[in-house]
Amino acid sequence: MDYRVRLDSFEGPLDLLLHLIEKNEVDIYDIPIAVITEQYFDYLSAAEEVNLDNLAEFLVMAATLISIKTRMLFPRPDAVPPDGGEEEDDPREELVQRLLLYRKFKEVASYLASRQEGEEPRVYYREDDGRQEDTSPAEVRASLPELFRAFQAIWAEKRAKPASYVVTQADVDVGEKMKDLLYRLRQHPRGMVFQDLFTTAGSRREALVLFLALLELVRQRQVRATQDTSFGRIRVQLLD
Amino acid sequence: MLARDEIKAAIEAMLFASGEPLPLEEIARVVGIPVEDTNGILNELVLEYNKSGHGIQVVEAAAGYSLCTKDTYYQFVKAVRRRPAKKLSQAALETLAIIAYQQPVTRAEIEAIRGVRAERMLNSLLARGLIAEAGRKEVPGRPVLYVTTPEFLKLFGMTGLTDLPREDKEA
Amino acid sequence: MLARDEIKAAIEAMLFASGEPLPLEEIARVVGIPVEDTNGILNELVLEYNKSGHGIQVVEAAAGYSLCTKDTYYQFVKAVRRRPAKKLSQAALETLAIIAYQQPVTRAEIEAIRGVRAERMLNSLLARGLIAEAGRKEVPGRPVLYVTTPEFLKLFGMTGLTDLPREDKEA
Repeated sequence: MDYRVRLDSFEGPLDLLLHLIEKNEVDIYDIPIAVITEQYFDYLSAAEEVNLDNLAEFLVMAATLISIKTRMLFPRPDAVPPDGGEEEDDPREELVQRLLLYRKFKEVASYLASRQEGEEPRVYYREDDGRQEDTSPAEVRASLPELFRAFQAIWAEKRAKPASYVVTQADVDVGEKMKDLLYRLRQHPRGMVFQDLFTTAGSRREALVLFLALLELVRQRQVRATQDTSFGRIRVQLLD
Repeated sequence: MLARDEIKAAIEAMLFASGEPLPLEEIARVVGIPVEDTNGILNELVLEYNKSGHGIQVVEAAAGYSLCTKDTYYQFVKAVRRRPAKKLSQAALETLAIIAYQQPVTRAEIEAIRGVRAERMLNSLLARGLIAEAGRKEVPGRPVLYVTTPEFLKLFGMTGLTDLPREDKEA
Repeated sequence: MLARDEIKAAIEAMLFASGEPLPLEEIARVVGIPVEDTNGILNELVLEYNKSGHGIQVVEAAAGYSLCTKDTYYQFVKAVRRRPAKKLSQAALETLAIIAYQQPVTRAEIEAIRGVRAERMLNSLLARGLIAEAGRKEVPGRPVLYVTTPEFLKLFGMTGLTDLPREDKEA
């Protein structure tokens, strides 16, 4: 496989999914979920360098994809109707709606870009002439929230930098990570936020292995992952 | 007291010189005549500039009145603009697109649509003056609501949010 | 080819939207008609705007043609061009944020965090009285230490450095 695309070149998991749908020329209303999920994981593994902050977002989607795939393979038993006993919906429905909505705003974004560039009819306001600007020296204004935002921006950047790694073969294995996760979850009886599980991961590879370990624990029913709202935080908890 | 003709000229000068849209009330206060009379003069100005033969127009948006070019002549104007605004990143454009259509909108709502965290992007758009905070949503956590600013309209050459394409027109 | 009326309108739009005076030749080139004809249209525009009833005018200077307000309406223009106190730049805010949270701090420390040279920014903040020098750090080279000033507190409406927001309060 030759995926020479950087994960960073996608705006996020939805952008990557749209790319895959387009590349495979499949119907967005009838996504072959197994194929797309596989390719999605291929992208994650092929990415050479990735910002860990972003990786969490990609992994949340990976979890969603796997859950959809599972639901398509094993429809829920009729005995346990999910909410209210309606007929089982297409498990892909919600994802499709999200993709459609995101695609709409992506289109608006490129429309805005062409307006900015003057490729579409548009009005122009006066250009501030530089002459007016530097005549008044001292008066400046600023606000405390602005200062704090600047502070956060700087530190976020600083944190982001060392979090970016070129993948080296580290000796992390799934079994090790499963033990690790169980240990950490025991420290948090009320559960942990999915993203927070990854803050200790030193590399993309380690994060991936951690993710696989989590999936295995979910499969073995040692751990439960819940999400209240679509795209809300995923909470991970020990099952006793 | 100025003659009516001169008040009109003064208003034209004010619209030209102000870097931001001017609210009707402020114009009335500065020229020192009642708001209704000011409104009448502004309507005259709007009509006069709407005539062909003029390449500029007086437009009214939520924030007030301003002068801008007519969109018909965009290619000529583009050719003489000296300081093209810096291109925005795809992430910035997508975030702005969502805010423009869904405003007022919370950070969580933006994140739900884009699927990625929005905090840093919102800070940077706030710093550029393209969006502003507009109170809080009355739901648990009282999250901040974001709206676009007149600066946003200016950057994308719109006279109002109605210039945004609508679903039915597009697609 | 545009009608004469439309060329005139296009020129008006160009003069309005350009931040700098436009040379006759450039205008002619952009609208695509001979220089003499362009000159004729510009003269018409000059005369029309000179009429009373207009607060703006077309003027010709060495550098070219431009639109500006008439001197007569100076008072009105001044009233709306409330020179908005200039916003501090993002770079200045970031530098101030580092100094505020890490003070006393050396230039090298600031540069290490922001990843860019800080000398000019520090000079400008010193000149504005927002930061001050506070002795030297006892390390090789004895670099100057910077701290924020009471003026800084005033600008951000704080009564003391304890008013600085802390990370844990947010998120």
